[in-house]
Amino acid sequence: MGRTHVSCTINGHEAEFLADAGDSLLNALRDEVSLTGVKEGCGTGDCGACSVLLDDRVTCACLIFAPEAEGTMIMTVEGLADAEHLHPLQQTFLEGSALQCGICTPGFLMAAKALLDKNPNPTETEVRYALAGNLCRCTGYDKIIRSVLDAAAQMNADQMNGASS
Amino acid sequence: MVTVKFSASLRERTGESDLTVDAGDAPSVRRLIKLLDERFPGVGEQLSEGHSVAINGEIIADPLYEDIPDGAEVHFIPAIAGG
Amino acid sequence: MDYLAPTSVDEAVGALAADPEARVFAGATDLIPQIRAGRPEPGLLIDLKRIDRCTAVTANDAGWVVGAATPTSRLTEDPAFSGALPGLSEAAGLIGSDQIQNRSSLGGNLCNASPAADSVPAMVANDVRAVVAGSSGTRTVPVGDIATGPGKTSLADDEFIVEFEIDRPPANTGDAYLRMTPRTEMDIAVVGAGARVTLDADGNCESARIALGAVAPTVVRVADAEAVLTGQPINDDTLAAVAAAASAACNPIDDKRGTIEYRKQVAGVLAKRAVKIAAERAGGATTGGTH
Amino acid sequence: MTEDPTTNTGFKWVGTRPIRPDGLDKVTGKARFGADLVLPNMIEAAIARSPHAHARIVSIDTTAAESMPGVQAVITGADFPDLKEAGAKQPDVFQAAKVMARDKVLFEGHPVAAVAAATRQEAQRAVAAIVVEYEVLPHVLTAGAAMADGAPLLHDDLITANVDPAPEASSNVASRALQQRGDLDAGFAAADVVIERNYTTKPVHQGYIEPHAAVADAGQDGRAHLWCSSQGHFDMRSSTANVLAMEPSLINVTPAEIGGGFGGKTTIYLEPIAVLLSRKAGRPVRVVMDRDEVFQATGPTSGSEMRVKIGVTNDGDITAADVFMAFEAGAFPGSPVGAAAMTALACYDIDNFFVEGFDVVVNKPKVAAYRAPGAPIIAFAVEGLIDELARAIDMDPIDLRLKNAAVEGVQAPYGPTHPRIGFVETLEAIRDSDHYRTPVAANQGRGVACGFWFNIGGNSVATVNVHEDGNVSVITGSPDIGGSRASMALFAAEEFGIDVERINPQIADTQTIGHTDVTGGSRVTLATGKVVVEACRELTADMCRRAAKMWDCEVEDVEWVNGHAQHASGTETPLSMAAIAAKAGRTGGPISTTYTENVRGAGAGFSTQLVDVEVDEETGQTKIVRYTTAQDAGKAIHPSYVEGQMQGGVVQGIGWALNEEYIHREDGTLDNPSFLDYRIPVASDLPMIETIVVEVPNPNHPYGVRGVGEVGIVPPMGAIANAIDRATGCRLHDLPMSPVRLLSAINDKNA
Repeated sequence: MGRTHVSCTINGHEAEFLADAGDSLLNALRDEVSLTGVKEGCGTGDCGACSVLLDDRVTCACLIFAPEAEGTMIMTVEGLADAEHLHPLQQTFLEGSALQCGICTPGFLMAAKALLDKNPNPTETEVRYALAGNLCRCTGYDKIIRSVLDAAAQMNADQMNGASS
Repeated sequence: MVTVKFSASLRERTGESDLTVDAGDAPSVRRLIKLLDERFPGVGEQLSEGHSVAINGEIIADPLYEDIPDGAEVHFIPAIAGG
Repeated sequence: MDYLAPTSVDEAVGALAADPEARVFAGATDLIPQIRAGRPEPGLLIDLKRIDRCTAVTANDAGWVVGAATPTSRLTEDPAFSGALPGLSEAAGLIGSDQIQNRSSLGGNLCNASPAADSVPAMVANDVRAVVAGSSGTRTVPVGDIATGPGKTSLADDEFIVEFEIDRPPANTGDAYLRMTPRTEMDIAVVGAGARVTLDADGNCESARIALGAVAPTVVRVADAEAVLTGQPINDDTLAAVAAAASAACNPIDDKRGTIEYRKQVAGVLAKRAVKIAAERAGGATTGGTH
Repeated sequence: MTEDPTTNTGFKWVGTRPIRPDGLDKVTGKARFGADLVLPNMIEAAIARSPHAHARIVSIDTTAAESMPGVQAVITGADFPDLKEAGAKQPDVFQAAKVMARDKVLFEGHPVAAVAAATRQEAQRAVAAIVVEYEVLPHVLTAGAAMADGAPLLHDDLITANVDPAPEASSNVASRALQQRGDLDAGFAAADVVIERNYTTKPVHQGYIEPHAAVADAGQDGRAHLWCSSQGHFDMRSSTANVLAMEPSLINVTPAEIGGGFGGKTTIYLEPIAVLLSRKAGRPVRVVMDRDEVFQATGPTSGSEMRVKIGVTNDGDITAADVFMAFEAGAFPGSPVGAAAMTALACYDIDNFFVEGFDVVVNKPKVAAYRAPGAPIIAFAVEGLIDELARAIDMDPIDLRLKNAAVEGVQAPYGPTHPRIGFVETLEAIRDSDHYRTPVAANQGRGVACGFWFNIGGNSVATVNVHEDGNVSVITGSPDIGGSRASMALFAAEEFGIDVERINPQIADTQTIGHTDVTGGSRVTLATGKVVVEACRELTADMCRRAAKMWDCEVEDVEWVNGHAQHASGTETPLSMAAIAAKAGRTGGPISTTYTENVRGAGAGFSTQLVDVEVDEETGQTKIVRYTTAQDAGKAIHPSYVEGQMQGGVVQGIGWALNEEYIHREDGTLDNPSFLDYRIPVASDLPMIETIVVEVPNPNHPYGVRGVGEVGIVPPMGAIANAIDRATGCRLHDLPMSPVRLLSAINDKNA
């Protein structure tokens, strides 16, 4: 059984890897591309730890066959910050103590980014439902929700400042 | 004097809930256990394994060589772990 | 296992017909966990998402044609679709988390043939039709006729659903879908209830379609409840009759997610509530959805 | 810097909320958890597990598996040392049998063989090719059934402990726990109201998001290196060595970042298997569990059957309590029933009680510690019954608890006299909270409940190094499962008087730092925190001595102020740590110390919690509308992570209360080994969890710390049961209080 050659864009850079047809994108990202920031909590789409953006939409990498990634644009937690600056979500997660063990954090960050890209000014309830696909067992979600709301407020303020300057 | 208090499960072996001993006979937990084992044969092994002591209310996890001050109250209690 | 991403319906039909171990998929959100849980691996995975027709959403005067592999988030985020068919949109939006929503599809939800599939009662209530392609051509089938039992469909081995035809609802019509799950999200329906109600000029029910999920091997149309409503006002009495008819129509099982008694009782509760919401929507009144 | 913790609040760093030192790695995906390590030449493993709850292994045929593509090593129980034959103690024999079955399988998921192959897929295929012939035996799944006459026996050599005289025959009852005081009959006779209830709870899993993972690299010299995510790598080392009959120090365990533990990662599962496969294959081996393996074969905490009877006078004096508990241990002894017996009544001052508990083996996975092990289970019963009593005598449930509350000087039910504790303060904090003072909405119910947990101290070591730039490394052996690096950095910053950013906390492997007990029992901030503080104090004293040398003055003339050695006369320019470090070679060598202690004097933790619920009486669904938790932290070192522990414990308790449970089929297999059907709470199920951090300092700790990790999970089940009762008039005595169960109770009430 031959392996499939997959070309795609990962975190802004062209990437190629080989995968068996039945491999998940999660395994391909972790094992073939060394992006171990993408975590496996369940492998069945029930915990969200492997959340990545696939063509700007949040998905569970464990529920995608690796060959499906051909020609797509993928963003993982490793692509969220640039060389100098953290993404505002990363910063508010740090400042707001939104993580304890940190295993779910990459998935939450990607799901939260997808939410704010779509809805820059979400209510608490909207954040809770948008992040319902991400399980956290440590925090009780409280500080995660607050950090996402803080990031939204900050990004909106930055945008206003940017627009007025 | 040192007052020794037994947990309920130990009480079934010792037949009494507490007793007092001369401080000079039990200057340490080890010596106290030895004393108790002489009085209640076999109880020493039970106390050496899987038991903590509380001396004057302070729980000590691995107490065998712990000194016992005169006038102390010593409780033998099951060892405590946690999550 | 091999992977194929055909770009036309014909190519997909050919590949499916040529390999008895081939299997089509859309979002794979059910398929991958099933393989992981020990189901036999298909010899060939046929990805329908690169076929334009399978992922297109087109609106016309008659209604919508929705590609069977279209991610359900496309529907829930489409204001025109969600405005016209809020119940169906909400049902589609309950298939898993946002992550799942970007992959799950009406076609997958239907063909996985889970009795608990959220979108199916809402599709049945809205009389949605599936366009099925196969070696012997295409045919159009009511959605309610696709699943024949848990994990089983009426599709031939070389057939798959290309798209759904969804009629624009007539005037004074509303739909709703409610489900019961222990958690608010990330859960499988213990009971689901879809309803569509059309009101007449007096505000009485002109016609109704009510369908229940997770209470029988396949989705259950509740003809008795529909009959109770026809020509009648929507009030506590008729709603109680709807609930009783819905409970009576159930043929559920005891399993880890619920008991027979629970499912029967709550099917009546949700049917009643769904009819009420649908009627309010039909009358132009707006109410909250499931969240 | 040695102020009395009970009075001093003027800290510069302790009590602040800086960004945690390991935070950056964890928000950028760099942090390496158990499954993230890749070694050169590494291969992957998979485990063959029993499909039966109870069976004798007739034969295992691995020949087909051994010849499959990619396969490099296959092991079964026969490859492990026979500890029983070697005369090992029974707990060690049981631990080895848990890791890999020898003669019998005792639960579904029990490992029977393992394969290492080039890829995980190849290992899994080879596992499927292993042929195991089983003789299926009758199984038993609950404590009550396992205690019954004629129940299938799991072990033929299990003699009930703590029963005098010891029984002669083997049974499923591993041990008995007992707490007793006073005269029960007289106590009940003095009561005006006596209520007795039966309770049941199901096993629930810790539910950490990171599955267990281990990488082992065994050498031809008999040594091995192990990387794994655990709550205590020294325990992983000693347990692994025990199972493999190795000298512990021949194994070096490097702690990976740990993706949640809650007690469940204090024990071994994969580690000896990985070492043995690596030894056999001659290559590094990685083994990672799937989620279903985590549910089937690790954790959970006990299911239980309990009976509680409590008497109270009309004016609210609790006069007597009679408690019976049978806890499922899983396949091997070791349920937390002993701790449950000790904690059952620990919130209260009761003169007459009899508390008896049994540790019972059943054909389920061996239980592991879970946050305040044992206490939440019995608290569900006791706190629920106290609420029923409060209603029976028409007394406010907080007033009833205040009237009987344990305070300093009261003898705890488990023996010692309580020192200064903060239970009453948590009750008062809830009573005075905005939440309690806000009326309950018409369609809602409000519940209150309390919890106790001992907290523990234990063995910790800290090495502290001052670098040439005056910055500091703080090295400990305590895995950080919830932000403890931040607390260690804050202690050091406070002690040295330098910015917290200048402290670099590290967690070292088992060859690099001295033995440190597990991160568990809420002990790290207390015990490891204490040794860090003491090590820092040694170094500030040392740097004062060095400054005296540099200034050619008496050491008595030097004091440590704000990160500097300062001369009493004021004539010398204060010396920074960098300045002292720059001359370290001339003043005695590198500035470094190691401090070690078996820390005691843990302060007990108490929590009081308040919840408002809304119940859909037509579906039985409970919604948590508002939740407030008050907990005595002693002193909150990093308040955000204290709040986080409180909130996390509460939400685990909410899951336990409403939906979480192990559901077994008749054949003894687990019906819900997934996050889909084992329903831990999701964000949309919850409100914000309001926290009130009470600070009644622990006089035995330099900063007053008590420990905060565990007690928060003790009250929620009782609190929610009480709230549901007040919302619906339905009192549930069984967990979980799922929609199915609650609707059935509502139907009974309406019938």
